[in-house]
Amino acid sequence: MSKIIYLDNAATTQLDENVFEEMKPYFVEHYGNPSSVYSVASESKKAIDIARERVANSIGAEVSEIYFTNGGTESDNWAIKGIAENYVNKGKHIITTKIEHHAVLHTCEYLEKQGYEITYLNVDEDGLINIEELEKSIRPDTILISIMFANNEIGTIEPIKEIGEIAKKHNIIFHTDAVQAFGHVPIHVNEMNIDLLSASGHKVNGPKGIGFLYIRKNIKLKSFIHGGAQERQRRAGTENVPGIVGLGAAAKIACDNMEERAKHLIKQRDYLMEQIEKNVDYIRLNGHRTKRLPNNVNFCFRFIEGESLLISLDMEGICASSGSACTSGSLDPSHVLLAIGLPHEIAHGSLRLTLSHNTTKEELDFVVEQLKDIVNRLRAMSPLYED
Amino acid sequence: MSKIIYLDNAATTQLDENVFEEMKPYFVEHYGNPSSVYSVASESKKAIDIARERVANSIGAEVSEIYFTNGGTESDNWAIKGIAENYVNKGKHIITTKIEHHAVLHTCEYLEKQGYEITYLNVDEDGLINIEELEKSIRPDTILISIMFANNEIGTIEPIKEIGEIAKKHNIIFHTDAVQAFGHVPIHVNEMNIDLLSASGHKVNGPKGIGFLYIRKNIKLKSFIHGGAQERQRRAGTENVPGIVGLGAAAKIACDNMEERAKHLIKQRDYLMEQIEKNVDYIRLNGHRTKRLPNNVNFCFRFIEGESLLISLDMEGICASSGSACTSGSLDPSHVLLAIGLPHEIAHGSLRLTLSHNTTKEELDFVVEQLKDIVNRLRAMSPLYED
Amino acid sequence: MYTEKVMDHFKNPRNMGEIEDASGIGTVGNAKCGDIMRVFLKIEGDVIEDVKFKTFGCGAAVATSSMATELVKGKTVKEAMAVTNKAVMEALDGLPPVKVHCSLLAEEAIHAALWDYAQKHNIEIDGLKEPKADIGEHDSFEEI
Amino acid sequence: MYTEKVMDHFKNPRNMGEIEDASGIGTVGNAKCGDIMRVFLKIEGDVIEDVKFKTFGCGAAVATSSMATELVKGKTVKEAMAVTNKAVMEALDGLPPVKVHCSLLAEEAIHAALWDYAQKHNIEIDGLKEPKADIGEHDSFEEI
Ligand SMILES: Cc1ncc(COP(=O)(O)O)c(C=O)c1O
Ligand SMILES: Cc1ncc(COP(=O)(O)O)c(C=O)c1O
Ligand code: FES
Ligand code: FES
Repeated sequence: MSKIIYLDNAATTQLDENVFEEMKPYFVEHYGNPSSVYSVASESKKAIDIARERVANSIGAEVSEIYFTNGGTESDNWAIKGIAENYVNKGKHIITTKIEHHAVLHTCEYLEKQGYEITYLNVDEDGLINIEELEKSIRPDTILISIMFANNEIGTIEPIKEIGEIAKKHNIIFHTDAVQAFGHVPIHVNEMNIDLLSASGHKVNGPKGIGFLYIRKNIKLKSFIHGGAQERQRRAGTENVPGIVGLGAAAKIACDNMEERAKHLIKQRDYLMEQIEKNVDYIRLNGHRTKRLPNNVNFCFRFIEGESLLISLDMEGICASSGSACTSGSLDPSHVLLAIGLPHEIAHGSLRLTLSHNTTKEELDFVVEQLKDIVNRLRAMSPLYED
Repeated sequence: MSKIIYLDNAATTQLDENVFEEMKPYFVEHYGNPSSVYSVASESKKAIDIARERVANSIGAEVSEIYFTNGGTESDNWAIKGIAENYVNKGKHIITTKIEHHAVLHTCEYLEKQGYEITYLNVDEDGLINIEELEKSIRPDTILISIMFANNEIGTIEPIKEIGEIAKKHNIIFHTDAVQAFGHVPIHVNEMNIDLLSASGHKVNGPKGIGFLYIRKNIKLKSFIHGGAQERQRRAGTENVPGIVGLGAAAKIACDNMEERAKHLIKQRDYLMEQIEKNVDYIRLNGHRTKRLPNNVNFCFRFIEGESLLISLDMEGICASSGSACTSGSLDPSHVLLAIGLPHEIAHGSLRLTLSHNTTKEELDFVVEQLKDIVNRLRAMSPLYED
Repeated sequence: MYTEKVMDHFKNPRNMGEIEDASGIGTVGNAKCGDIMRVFLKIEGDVIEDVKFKTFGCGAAVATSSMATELVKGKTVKEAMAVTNKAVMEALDGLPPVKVHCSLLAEEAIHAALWDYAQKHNIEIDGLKEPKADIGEHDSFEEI
Repeated sequence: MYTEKVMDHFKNPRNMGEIEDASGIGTVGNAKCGDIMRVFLKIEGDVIEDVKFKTFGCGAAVATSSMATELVKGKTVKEAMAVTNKAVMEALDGLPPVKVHCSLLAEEAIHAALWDYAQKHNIEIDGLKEPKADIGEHDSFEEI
């Protein structure tokens, strides 16, 4: 394996060198606890303020509406459990979709055990929810709509603005898991009527172990992690200063370069899709062809099992994924692919290639070439394939 | 302010240069998601395995009993809420103390609102719990004893082994918040009959934003943060690889050097206590004189308010604290000092000086000298002080 | 966390001390934090000729004591009544939100001293009310 | 995540393919993961003269198919019956815990092919039971 071609940027991204440079002083040098009184700690405090402002700017929020967390998963847990708990007097009904990330789905399943009722909206064959179905599923006791901004497996971008309008019209709180969208597509919490938004640092060339939850100022959301008075008494625990600094830096870089990068990525993405479709048969594009993340390509290859495909690509130095990384411990086919209507054995043979802004055309050509060979080899091995 | 004398190591510590060196490769170079299939990710996976082993070794646990979290606060929340939820059929009674960190106390208060009953054990004037009172407070519906290993403000070390024996005898789960003790005093979960143990990286010269929860293997503890299958399906969220590596490295360094450092620190600590007692009057040592953390010194200075003292020390380049850093947003006098029987206005004038293994005798001498002057100045200003 | 002005007044508090033959003395305590402030006034004619304070309190308490006494010194009683905690805060270039209540301590201590003076001299001061035992009620610290 | 041996058998699977005039063919599916394996046996006398497989499954499934067929090749039927999934895993230097069930697929596929052979030739093989529709029940993946 000479060169690595990393096409799994939806799982995690490489930390940007410049982001790391910004983080560095806060490890050994400015290590003060930002909650302390003495002036040494003010370095950390100032750094957090700057990061919070950068993050707020990146989604059109106010600084006081940004709460740092440990990552997208914590943000999702906090938002959903927090609203469930706080608005239980209004009702116990939550609307979400069948294609959410496990951070949302498993949280909802947990709430079901606590007596909440969850409506899991269907999606069409491209992974889009139906706005009418959403509106019809609203009940007097609905307290929350939680719909992801963009799907992590198939890249489909949901009609967030329309969802926000429906939520607003019915006076229901709207949370969106924007872990995959943040830094990749424009987000404006006010224009989109988003009340709560989850995001994670390591998906936008920021550090791992840091994320944030945007909480619109009128929303009552109690603590999920109890303890000290950090984050305006809403999220306890000594602040991860370097992490926060890194998240702020990554948010800024991602937003400053978003337009340019997206344009480039979409070109690359469409080229890759085209080449795969030209060179391999018995395949199916997963996710919407245009309403999709600029860096996401996802295909099913019939008669082939995903892990074999991944290992074979890995042997050629290509990092890809089948379903999401965090489900790799599980053996079930992706719930997202089942939700867009794929039968079990086809859902098993999916491949997700997620590009970075540094991915080159040469790399993509190499991937297509390898993919062609590997698919042929595995199909020859498959009892399902008759040629 | 020429030189900084940092005596607030209970709030947070400086990241060890060597720890940072071990972390570095996992930021930009080995950034793979450890849950991924491809071999590039195995670097992260291996690094996590090593860190987990180091942490396990440091408390005499098995590797499979260590679960990485975002910090001490999350560990405390998880342990207590998790047991409360899982063992609710057995009962709703929890025993803790009046001097726990807010991460434990506020979690218990949250549970009280959910209908749990909490017994807050008293402590004596040194901050020690009474074993007999503990045993008497056990009821048939007691599901958890949560008592801190060592107190973060006054440094008192609780009789953990005796508590563990009582818990075992009555077949009750025993959690200890060891955030201040971990890496500073010997911990052995089996010898001490500890079932759950919380610790945090940044208190032992490790990174911020990482900690762990030890969960004895027979303990049923469900997820607190729901989502992906990380940490053996018990703690979801993409792993903070550099953080985990740093925690492992810090744990190893702390444990390898514990004996030597503790010996040195105790000498320094006792010297500082002696010098303060010799040079300033109307003071009171808080916490047990010998059953205390090797690096903790805590005094009350009568007629003086804590913040004024801190700011004055800060003006001389000395970083110290009054109560815990995370309560600095609050105006209440320390609940710990009230619990050891101090009246309100005396509790207000406390000073915590927590040493590092790098603190020198010269620094301590300078601190004592400054402290003397500052106390005199502030007392001259105090309407409570008549000389 | 504090402005330079606050730090200056904390470091070099103006008018710190006592006045032996004070015309009025006021002591107030803050229910919120337990801190205490005492103000001594020397009033001649209608003018505050001298003022001193003693404070057991946080940095903001010390600084606002210092600034408030500066602001009333040499003023008439009526002018002194116009020195609100807001005016003191502004003169200090502001205080952090959790410290706003500390500035009330200074205002109330001066009012209490004026009340003491008025009682002793049997006069009435426009707008002055009997000081409460503490000033914890009308603080503006916002809890989330 | 896989041992070198597993990777070797995945990369260069032994006995991959079909046998046109097989004495017995067995196809099994794994309820746990939906994967499928088919084994072709060529038995002469009592000896497995040739064996081939086709697998739709994960890396472990391919590698265990390859190793299992290697282990039974040239063996008597009785000897082949002794080739358990444990033996296959050992020969591969182990599998990760979540992949143990994949090795069962190989064992069951061989048993299914032997069953097919026995049915066709109307013989009975000691210890051989009729294959189940799937093998999902007795997997050893531990869920927490
Ligand atoms: C859509 C979505 N939500 C939530 C998460 C969880 O984020 P994290 O792993 O940073 O906790 C992820 C990524 O794993 C994701 O893709
Ligand atoms: C005893 C104790 N428990 C818990 C915590 C919380 O740890 P962290 O801030 O790392 O979440 C601390 C420190 O702040 C502590 O001293
Ligand atoms: S906190 Fe008491 S006066 Fe400021
Ligand atoms: S996961 Fe299906 S055989 Fe391995």
